[in-house]
Amino acid sequence: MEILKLNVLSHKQLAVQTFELVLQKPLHICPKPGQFAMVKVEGKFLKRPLSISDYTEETITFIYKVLGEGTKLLSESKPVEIEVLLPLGSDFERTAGHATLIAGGVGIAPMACLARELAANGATLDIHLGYQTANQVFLADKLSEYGNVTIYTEDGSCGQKGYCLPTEVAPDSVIYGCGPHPMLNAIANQYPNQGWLSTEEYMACGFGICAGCVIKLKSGLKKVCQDGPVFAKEEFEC
Amino acid sequence: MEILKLNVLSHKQLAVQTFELVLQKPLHICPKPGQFAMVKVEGKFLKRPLSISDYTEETITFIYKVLGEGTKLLSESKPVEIEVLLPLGSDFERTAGHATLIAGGVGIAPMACLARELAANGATLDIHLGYQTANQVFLADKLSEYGNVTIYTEDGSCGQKGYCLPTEVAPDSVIYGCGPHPMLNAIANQYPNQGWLSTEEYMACGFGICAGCVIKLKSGLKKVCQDGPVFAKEEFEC
Amino acid sequence: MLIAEKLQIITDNSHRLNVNLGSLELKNPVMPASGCCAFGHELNNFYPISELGAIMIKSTTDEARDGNANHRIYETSSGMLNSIGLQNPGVDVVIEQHISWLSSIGATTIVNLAGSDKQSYVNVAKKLETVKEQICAIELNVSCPNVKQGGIQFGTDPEMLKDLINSITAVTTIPVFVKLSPNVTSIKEMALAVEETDAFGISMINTLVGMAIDYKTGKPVIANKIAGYSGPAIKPVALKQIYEVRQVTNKPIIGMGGIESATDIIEFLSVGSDAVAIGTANFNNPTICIDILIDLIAIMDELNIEHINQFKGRAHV
Amino acid sequence: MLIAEKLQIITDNSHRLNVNLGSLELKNPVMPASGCCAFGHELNNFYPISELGAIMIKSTTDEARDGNANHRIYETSSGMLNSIGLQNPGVDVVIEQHISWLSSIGATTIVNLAGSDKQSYVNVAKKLETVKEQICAIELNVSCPNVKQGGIQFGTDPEMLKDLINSITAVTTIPVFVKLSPNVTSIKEMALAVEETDAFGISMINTLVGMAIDYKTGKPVIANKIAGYSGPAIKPVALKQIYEVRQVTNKPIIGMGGIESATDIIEFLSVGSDAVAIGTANFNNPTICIDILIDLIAIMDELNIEHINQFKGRAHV
Ligand SMILES: Cc1cc2nc3c(=O)[nH]c(=O)nc-3n(C[C@H](O)[C@H](O)[C@H](O)COP(=O)(O)OP(=O)(O)OC[C@H]3O[C@@H](n4cnc5c(N)ncnc54)[C@H](O)[C@@H]3O)c2cc1C
Ligand SMILES: Cc1cc2nc3c(=O)[nH]c(=O)nc-3n(C[C@H](O)[C@H](O)[C@H](O)COP(=O)(O)OP(=O)(O)OC[C@H]3O[C@@H](n4cnc5c(N)ncnc54)[C@H](O)[C@@H]3O)c2cc1C
Ligand SMILES: Cc1cc2nc3c(=O)[nH]c(=O)nc-3n(C[C@H](O)[C@H](O)[C@H](O)COP(=O)(O)O)c2cc1C
Ligand SMILES: Cc1cc2nc3c(=O)[nH]c(=O)nc-3n(C[C@H](O)[C@H](O)[C@H](O)COP(=O)(O)O)c2cc1C
Ligand code: FES
Ligand code: FES
Repeated sequence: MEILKLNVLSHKQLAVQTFELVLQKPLHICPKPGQFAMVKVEGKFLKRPLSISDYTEETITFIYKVLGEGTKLLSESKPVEIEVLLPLGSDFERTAGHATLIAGGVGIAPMACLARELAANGATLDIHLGYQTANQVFLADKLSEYGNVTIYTEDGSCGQKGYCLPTEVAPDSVIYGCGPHPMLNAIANQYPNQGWLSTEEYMACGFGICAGCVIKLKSGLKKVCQDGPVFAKEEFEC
Repeated sequence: MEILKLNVLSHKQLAVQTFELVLQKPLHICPKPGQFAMVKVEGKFLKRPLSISDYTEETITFIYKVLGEGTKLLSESKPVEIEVLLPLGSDFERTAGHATLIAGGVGIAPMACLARELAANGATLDIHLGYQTANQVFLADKLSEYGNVTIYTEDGSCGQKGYCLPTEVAPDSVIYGCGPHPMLNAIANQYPNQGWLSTEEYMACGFGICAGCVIKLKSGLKKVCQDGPVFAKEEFEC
Repeated sequence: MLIAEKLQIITDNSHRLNVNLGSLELKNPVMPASGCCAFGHELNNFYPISELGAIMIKSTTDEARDGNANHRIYETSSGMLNSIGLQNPGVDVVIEQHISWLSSIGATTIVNLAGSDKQSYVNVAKKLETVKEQICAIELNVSCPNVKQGGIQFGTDPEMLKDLINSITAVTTIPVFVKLSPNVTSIKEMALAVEETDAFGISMINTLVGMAIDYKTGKPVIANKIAGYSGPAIKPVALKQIYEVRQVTNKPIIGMGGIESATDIIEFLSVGSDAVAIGTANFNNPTICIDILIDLIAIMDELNIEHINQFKGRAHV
Repeated sequence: MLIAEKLQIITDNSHRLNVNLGSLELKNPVMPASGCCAFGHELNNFYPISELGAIMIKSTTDEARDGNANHRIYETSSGMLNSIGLQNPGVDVVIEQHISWLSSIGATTIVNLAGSDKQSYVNVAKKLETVKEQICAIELNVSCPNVKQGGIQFGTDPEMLKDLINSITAVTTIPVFVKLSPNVTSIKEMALAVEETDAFGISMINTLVGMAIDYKTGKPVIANKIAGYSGPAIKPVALKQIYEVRQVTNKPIIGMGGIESATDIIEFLSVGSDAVAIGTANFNNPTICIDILIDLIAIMDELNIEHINQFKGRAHV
């Protein structure tokens, strides 16, 4: 965990309101799938938490959606250098067997490195991706390199119509989920499988000193930034 | 008086801590010598008052010194567009006879257009310019096109050593002064001549609505931004 | 967009923007705050101020006041300090030169009234009463120290506050908005004091109190040392206090404190304001009061809001 | 610059940075504020927190507390709102797991003490007294509502405040700093109340109080609706209140409120602080407390200041 100013290598739009930001990564920083960074936006007071979408030896990629003022400013300014605190939080424990990835909206971002590493691990992947509408689809092509991708859109404009919840998941498959809270709760309670879910909460610090991100899970109070963002699936079951 | 976003044509260092900023001027904006602008600095809350140093049909030039955070930010950022409110305040009434310009520090900035316009008016100019030290000298070359320039530095590293106060001013010469408060008071009380002095005070609005810039002159309370910044010399006499 | 085009849009949407402050009806909810628009002449050079909901002119006192020495203002993070010291030409000049002009151009004028003891307030109120047809309302600035009571501010003591309000409402029929000071332990207590009077409404908040130091010299930057604190930095405090005051009164509230965008206005209406005043933001943008109405209309369209009143009080339900 | 290099510079300049809070001597004037450094473990991963002047750990209560629901924090202009709700594992766990660890690594620990009634405060103080050799000082958080007195905050009523302080100093020999709440009509009145007790010193300011609204829904963003307000936006208020408190007391003052630069520290010393605490700024930069000391030394060189004490109280002369 380190505070660094990283050069911007590219910063482009992927889909409606969705941007990809690629930074130069120092070699000694070794992120893991599911971890995140606190990203400085000039003009805003607090840093913004963003999942690490993917990385190579020398690059680190974020994918973000314009939601409020901070992400809007980030997308409009074209900084050449960005201050980040990273890598932060827990990661997805990777299986070598069968994996079912279920992600919605910007929750799809961290699936990039997760799918890549799972595949490298020898896992077989079913990947379910949910979007609001066709023009918001991103990462689907890339993810199809690693497994069988099914797309869902709320309005049916692309793939299956409806929420991104597969009707069946193989009993021995490990579930990996990331998306809005209702989606995580649905995943937790709909499938009996083992798995890992990544959640979010408003954050001030991102590294455990403010207690701003604390949520109540089954086993008690947890800091999303430090104990999470990835938690065992049973923590969300009720 | 108008709020405008103007393109930056050039932005370069002239001397130690001294920068020149040239903006593209719309044709319908017609500044006069002595007037100023409120200049937006990204990251700062209030605009900063800067004298209009010079202008052509299509350009407007400011010269500023890095003093505090705002001017530092301006000099370090390289904006392509700057928001300004201009032209503001009173101007120097121009003589056609003999003129003595006495200016110190950044007070030298507005002398550029003043000297040019006075010369165009047929006036004869003696120009006295005060700096702290040799590496802060700016505009002296340009001003020597319009009149007889004498340079003063506090440490004697260039020109005459000491404060910029000519030992003699021709009795019929009109004095034009701009500089720090003690300098203006000295000019006001040292020479019996007629003249015009430009002063400064902290400003919030720059156009008369906040009463932040009010100072007490001989004839009463004055808004520097609206009644000034140029006042008749006798206003400062005591 | 030219000002004329903006004004046209506002006119076209006037049926969506009109607000009632009790029995007072305003064209729209936006007005420049006292001390942040002088007496209106300067803003009127940028746009016709008669198009505003109202205009709250500079604090007016019985006698002319010179105000404080320099420096009077200083910038801070997301805000500014000011200590102008109620500089104004005195009520007689204000009536002759400013209120009559404002009336002649069709502006809706709210006169901010200040004083140093009860009598000096009452004197101004009586004079304003003589031109009451030119005045929409009085805004009572109670953040002034009472020189007759050891310098305690009227707005920090419920009894002194009630007494002052009663003596004003006794001499004028003009609706009186009491401008609450935020620098109190319990803003509800002050609102409840107002509730017991014939005051027409409340405006809030006046400035917080702050200080700036020149780190090189270690001395206060502002000549008066202590200064009023305004701008976006005080917005969270304003929202909280208006929220609390709305819990204890049904009187109309003119909300203010750091407003600089249309979403800010919506937030102020949500916590219980009926209209809003814009102070410091005028300094950064002379046409803010018009620009913000244009943005407000755009957001209302986006959110499918037909009338501005739909935003009112949503934080309380 | 690497942290090791920074620490070396600080060590080399230690004779210029040491400060006395009455009889307590600190290595330097900088410490992280309560609630903004948890119990020190995380910051200690960035730098050895034993190099700090002190560390003010999270408010500790008699029993464990879960704190408030989400959302607990929100960003505002130049600041943030928080409503954590004093989440902490209770004094027994704090002593066993945190204070003993802090002591073992040589940190200078100031324990922030909170409660819901007098007895619950006293219980914590008694337990802290049993490990007094591990504790530099107690910071008394008096911004808590007294559940036995209709929820009035201890720090807003002089009599209740004195009574609370007296009952703490009666059961502990650890120096007690009273952490004043800024949300009062007269901060001097509160300081004068502290002055009448055996409290060792004052720390100030705690958070202002604010609110944020989601303009789309019109609802408060923070689950608790009302929240503490911190960051650079509150700095002018902090400077003004410390200035005023210094006028009425000679007790040591730990100043805080929006500090994020070395010039801020100098300003806080100028108005009368003897040391400073840094809160919110730790969130944006985990090494701020070290970085700011480096900047401070550079500015002292620039201004030809040999010892940090030379900055103290300059606004008052
Ligand atoms: C661990 C984690 C990983 C995330 N990964 C991604 C990602 O890869 N891509 C992406 O687009 N988004 C991601 N988010 C959500 C992202 O942080 C928010 O969309 C973003 O902070 C919104 O900032 P804003 O200024 O645009 O919105 P505003 O609403 O203006 O923000 C105001 C404040 O609220 C906070 N906030 C608002 N919404 C959220 C939210 N949903 N989650 C957390 N904080 C919020 C902001 O951080 C800020 O402090 C992640 C969040 C977390 C906690
Ligand atoms: C009419 C007028 C014309 C000016 N023309 C020029 C010019 O041509 N070139 C130039 O370099 N400077 C000029 N100045 C001074 C210039 O405005 C200040 O140097 C500048 O505002 C400092 O800003 P800062 O953020 O760097 O300093 P800070 O000290 O950080 O500023 C803090 C606040 O104080 C105000 N302030 C600080 N010093 C001054 C000052 N001397 N005058 C006015 N406000 C001040 C700032 O505007 C800001 O609001 C002029 C001032 C006035 C009033
Ligand atoms: C420079 C300045 C002068 C002010 N003068 C007055 C005044 O004379 N009377 C008054 O009641 N309020 C005065 N105020 C307070 C404002 O009317 C307003 O209540 C406050 O600034 C909060 O709003 P804002 O943050 O939008 O500025 C003044 C504020 C500023 C910034
Ligand atoms: C997230 C957060 C949690 C806080 N928790 C506490 C607390 O538990 N006890 C306390 O006395 N002060 C607490 N504070 C207040 C700070 O200690 C400090 O007084 C205040 O934030 C002002 O300093 P700053 O602007 O540097 O943050 C907290 C502040 C923040 C931002
Ligand atoms: S974001 Fe600060 S503790 Fe998690
Ligand atoms: S700067 Fe506002 S009146 Fe002059």
